[in-house]
Amino acid sequence: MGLAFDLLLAGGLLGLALQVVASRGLFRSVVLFIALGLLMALAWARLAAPDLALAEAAIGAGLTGALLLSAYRALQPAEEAADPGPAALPRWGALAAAVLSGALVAALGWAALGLEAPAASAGREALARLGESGVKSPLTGVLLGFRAIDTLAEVVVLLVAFLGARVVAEPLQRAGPGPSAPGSGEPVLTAPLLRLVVPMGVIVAGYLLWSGGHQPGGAFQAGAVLAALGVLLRLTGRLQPAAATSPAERLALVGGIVLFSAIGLAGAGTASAVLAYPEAWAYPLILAIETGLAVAIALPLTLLFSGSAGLRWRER
Amino acid sequence: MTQAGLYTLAASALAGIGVYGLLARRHLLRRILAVNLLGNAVFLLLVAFARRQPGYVDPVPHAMVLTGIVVAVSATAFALALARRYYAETGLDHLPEDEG
Amino acid sequence: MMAAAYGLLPLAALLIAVATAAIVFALGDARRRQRTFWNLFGAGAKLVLVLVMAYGVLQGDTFEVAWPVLPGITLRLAADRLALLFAVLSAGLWLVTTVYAIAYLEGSGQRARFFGFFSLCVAATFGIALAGNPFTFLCFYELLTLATYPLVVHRGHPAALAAGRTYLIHTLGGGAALLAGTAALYAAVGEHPYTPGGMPAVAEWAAQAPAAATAVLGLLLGGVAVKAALFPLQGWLPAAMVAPAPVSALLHAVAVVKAGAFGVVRIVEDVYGHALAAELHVTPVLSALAAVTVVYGSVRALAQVDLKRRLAFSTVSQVSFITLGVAVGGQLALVGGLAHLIHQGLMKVTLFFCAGNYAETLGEHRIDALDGAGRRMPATSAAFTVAALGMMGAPPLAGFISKWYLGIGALGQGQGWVVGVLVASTLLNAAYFLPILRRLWLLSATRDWPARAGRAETHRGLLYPPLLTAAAVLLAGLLAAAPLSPLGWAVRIVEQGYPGL
Amino acid sequence: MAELGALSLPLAFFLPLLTALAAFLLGARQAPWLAGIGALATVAAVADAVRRVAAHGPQAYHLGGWAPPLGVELYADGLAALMLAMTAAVALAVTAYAGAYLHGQGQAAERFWPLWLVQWAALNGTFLSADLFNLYVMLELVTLTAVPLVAMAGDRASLGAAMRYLLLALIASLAYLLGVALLYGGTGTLHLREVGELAGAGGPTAVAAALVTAGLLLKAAIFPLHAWLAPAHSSAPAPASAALSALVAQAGVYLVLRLWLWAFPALLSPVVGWGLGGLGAASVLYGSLQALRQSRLKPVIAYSTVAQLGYPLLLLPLAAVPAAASQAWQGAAYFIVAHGLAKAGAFLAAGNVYYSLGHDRLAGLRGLAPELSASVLALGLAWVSLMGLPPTAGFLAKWQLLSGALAGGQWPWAVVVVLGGLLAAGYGFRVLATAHAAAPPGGPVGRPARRLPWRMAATPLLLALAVYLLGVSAVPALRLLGQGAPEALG
Repeated sequence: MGLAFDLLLAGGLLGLALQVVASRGLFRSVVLFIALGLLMALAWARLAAPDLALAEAAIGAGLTGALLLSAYRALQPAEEAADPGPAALPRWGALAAAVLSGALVAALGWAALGLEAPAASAGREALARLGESGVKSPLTGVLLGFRAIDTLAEVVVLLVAFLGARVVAEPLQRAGPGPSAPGSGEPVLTAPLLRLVVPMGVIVAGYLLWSGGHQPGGAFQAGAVLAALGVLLRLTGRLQPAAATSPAERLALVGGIVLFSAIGLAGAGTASAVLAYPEAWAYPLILAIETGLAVAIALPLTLLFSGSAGLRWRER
Repeated sequence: MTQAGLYTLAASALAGIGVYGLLARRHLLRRILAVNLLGNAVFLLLVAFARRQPGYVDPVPHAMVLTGIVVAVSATAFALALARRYYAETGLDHLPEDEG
Repeated sequence: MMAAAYGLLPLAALLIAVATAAIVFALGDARRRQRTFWNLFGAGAKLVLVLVMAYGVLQGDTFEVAWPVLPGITLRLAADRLALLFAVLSAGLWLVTTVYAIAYLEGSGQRARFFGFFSLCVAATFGIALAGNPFTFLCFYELLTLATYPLVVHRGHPAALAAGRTYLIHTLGGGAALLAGTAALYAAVGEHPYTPGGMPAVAEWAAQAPAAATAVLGLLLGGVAVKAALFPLQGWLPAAMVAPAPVSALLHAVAVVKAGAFGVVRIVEDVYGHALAAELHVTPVLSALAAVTVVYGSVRALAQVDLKRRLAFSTVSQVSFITLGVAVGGQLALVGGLAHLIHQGLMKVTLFFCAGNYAETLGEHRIDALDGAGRRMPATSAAFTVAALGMMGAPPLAGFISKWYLGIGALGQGQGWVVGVLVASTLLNAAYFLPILRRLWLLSATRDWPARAGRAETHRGLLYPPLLTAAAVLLAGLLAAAPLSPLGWAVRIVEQGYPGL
Repeated sequence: MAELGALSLPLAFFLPLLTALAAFLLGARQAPWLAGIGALATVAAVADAVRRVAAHGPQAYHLGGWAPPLGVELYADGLAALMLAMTAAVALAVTAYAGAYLHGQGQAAERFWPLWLVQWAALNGTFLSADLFNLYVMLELVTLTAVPLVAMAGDRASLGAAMRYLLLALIASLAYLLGVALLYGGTGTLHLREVGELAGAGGPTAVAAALVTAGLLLKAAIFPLHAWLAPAHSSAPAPASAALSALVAQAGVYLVLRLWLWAFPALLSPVVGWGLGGLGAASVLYGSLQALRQSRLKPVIAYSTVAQLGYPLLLLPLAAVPAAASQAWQGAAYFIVAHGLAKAGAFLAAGNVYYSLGHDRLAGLRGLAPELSASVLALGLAWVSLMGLPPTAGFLAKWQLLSGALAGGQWPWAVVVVLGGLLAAGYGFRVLATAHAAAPPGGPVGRPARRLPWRMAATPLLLALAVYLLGVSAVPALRLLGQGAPEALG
């Protein structure tokens, strides 16, 4: 029964993926890609990775989808020219591409299925020594304990993506999702709903953050929820693009990384090594780092969606 | 066929579809979509690997995937910004060498 | 302490030339006086050091500087007699040529660049002379190519650039062959210092793998033959004539062709040994090529109407006497070849100085425009005459001495045909030099030349160098029997270094 | 105190990173001096790391105190130390040069500094990290800092080049990550040397190695995956071009060598070695021929990068031949160092030409103004090393490669090395000849539009001179390289 569902799910994934690549309309492809992200989250939940499923739904499907849709709008010429599908490729080219991808599928499938799961692995050791990391969730233990450097570098990636986007930034009036709807034209329920959703979102993010130590959740999910709020506020015009990054925004952008680095470097003196935490302080320090990281994830994502250097509240 | 094996195969096929999309389509947005398909395939493979042995979930691939997702969304966001600017500057939605 | 510093003289002499180059580059174009000072100071200081070394070697001192460059590979500067023969020539003529060049290039552009590379070029030549093993030789040989290129294209007009291209294609190709040959030699036998009579390790290797040893010898000789302008690789030399006269003097007499010829001596005598090279059937080929080059160069020289081009083909011909002396074998022929290394340098530098004077003072490049120039510029023309007669081999001038030894040596080796080549060369030399002398002295001027500016016939800096070198040509012939004459030095080298020949 | 000493490894990553954050926080006005201080501090950390490796052998640092496979290890052996040192030299030059180059360009400067400093941190991380997944994150950081630098000019050409570079680099990263996923699936570890011990030579490992290598070859612009490099590297502003060619692309080559010698030595059969070496040789020849056809200075230098990146791969076929291995190894490693310094010098010198004249068309360089003679001299000096002529580091590297190939009886590689040098001379002298050419009759074309700050004139010259310093003797550097070298190569 379970396997049949998995079979259906895998088939759906592949069908959607094929549609994403083959569909004639670009908009359709984008929407199907978002749907694919949601199915992917479902598959991961099936594979005992509910925390990843949450992140994929929020970031992989939600935020990426929002970015794609906004870019799709920007890349549309005035007179909608249909994108020539794969037919644009000469027949031999399509054939060569198919052969190459087929070879990849065969080699990859054969290699991946042929691999024996090793008896000892980094993962088993991580589970065995989780107690030493100071948190109860294995994922958080790996992300902020055993392999903290990856997490630190990954937040730097996000910052760098924002900095890179500033290099190629467009003028403010063309940036992001385009001109936001003026307040008067808004659907009636928008304002009250936002008044409800925003505080709720902040609370959820805080809960996710706090709970990350011992159950699914954590900085990424909290950051994703905050970023989603940011996107919502930007879409409804509550947040407006600004031409410059304010000092407060700069501080929020780098604060999490600086905090993480500082605690990490201090580990050389207070604990055994760089990126080690003193045993008694491990949990509070990790919580502090996670809080900083949640902001360091949410703000660049919001800014990247907004396509602007900074944000400001709409004047009333 | 085990559950993990099934998803391993699905991941392989997904990677192939992604590569085909990269080779066969030239619109920048479609290329970026294909890159994301390829990324999803890698993530799915890792998550499937983590679930190969009964009664045990390997947290290391999960951490890799979570890191990978954030890296992927960062790269995608920057790529889209670059594509928009490129389009604004040139009016092209594909790279010139892919012409005809 | 003093003793240690004394042993470092080769390095000091090298660094002086490099430092001169650096200072000259740094001074820039504007500071003429300072540049002149440093040029002359560098050239003079180096000559003094080289002479001190020569005196030391005579006393039996050894000078050697070596440091590891790569594991198992050293950069080694060693002053043996053969090295100093070439080093004294280059250091002496550098000073003279520097004086000449300062006068010659007065007022032209890019002089900092010119004199910087000029100094580097001489540093490279000095390194070639003192190289103590094939790797060191290779390093300085390639450096010489790099340092001379900017001099060849100095004027920057399209003809100069085209000549520079020809020059590069030849010399870099030759350098690549030398690089491959040297690397293959090292891969086969490892590193050994130059050994008069040949490296024992090479002999062992050649006994085991004669084909490989022959191929490597071919690569090595092919590499140096380019700079030695051996037929059929001589094409760059006439092309490079577009360079200013002091550069031609440097290329033909001091640095480039001499580096090639000197390389032939080192490879045949000190790497393989003449006996092994003969056993591998390489020396007969080499002497045949040298003979062909001698005749070919002379025949081509006959047909040239541009004075410098005629001199260039004459160089092609004359330099091959050195190769011929090495290839024929036997002590006397080698003495002739080595003495010619110096003699040809003195004669050819004189000729190019004179050609430069005609061009600079009278504005004449063509031979048929020099009618009566002897009366307008008697001193220059006298120097030209001495050097030209020396080239022909007229006794008692320097050229006669080297050809005499070559001929006697070849007869001693039972290679009488070489005498035929010598006679033919002398006749051809006469055929292309005597008409020039006739025009200079016996015909009357047909053209209006600018009047003398002062008492001297031309700028003193242009006049004294050729007079000095012409006097040296005369003295090298007259005093050939003296122990410190070029011939005497060559005899010493051969008697003490190559008793087995 | 031993604990504090090994700290220089993580500091080599953290110091430039924190400087980048500070530069972003405080803005463009404070960035140049901040970057200068951060650069000096980083150089000090690198110097300490190098000194330790030279004196005590390879240094390992377990981040968080977690030993592999659980944690991420930073590992500096002789090769990594050499790369760190070369990177420090180039980065110092780039930092000094960029301060003057970007002076007065508020927006560009504001964006350049954090990106460049993060790039330096990520490069150090790439050279130090002994963890395959951590390497992926570092590579992505390098890519995402490199592409914006390419796009900085904001014109049609540079945006197109950046877009192409980004797409290919992302594909390359994912190919690499796919391979790493397979390796973890098979061995249960991400640690480089443990993977080498556990992975074996089976089919799945071969697929993983193929994916990883394809990704890295794409990042290193090895033929036939080279097409993106020349437009990208010639579009960037000069200091970025220098960093991209001397460091970023070379990091890809470094990782190819690192992985094949440490993680997949069991797979390095003669056929595989010849295949990879053949790609390197093709890069050498193709890049050189393309460089001969360019009509602007920066593309010539960029195509020369394609050619020069091919040489180190010649080690792979030679590593399995005992008579050749040691020399080829030394040659390949020294080659990366020599190329890095010389190429950075060449690009910065070309940047001076561009800065002064406002263009870099070869035809317009005739009769070059004397103001630029120091830059042209630096270009020429650097080029001597790229041609592999003495007395430069490039020559010594090439000599070792050549000797290794000949000693191992592998003469085809020797032919490639010699031929590559001749072609480099061909395209090098094409440029230098133009710079020597007299001005056309219509008057001097190459009149500088802008005065060159002395710092910009001096930097490329110093880089070029460093190549000569390393050309006097390679022995100290090669002794360092011997620390922790694989046994077959030591």
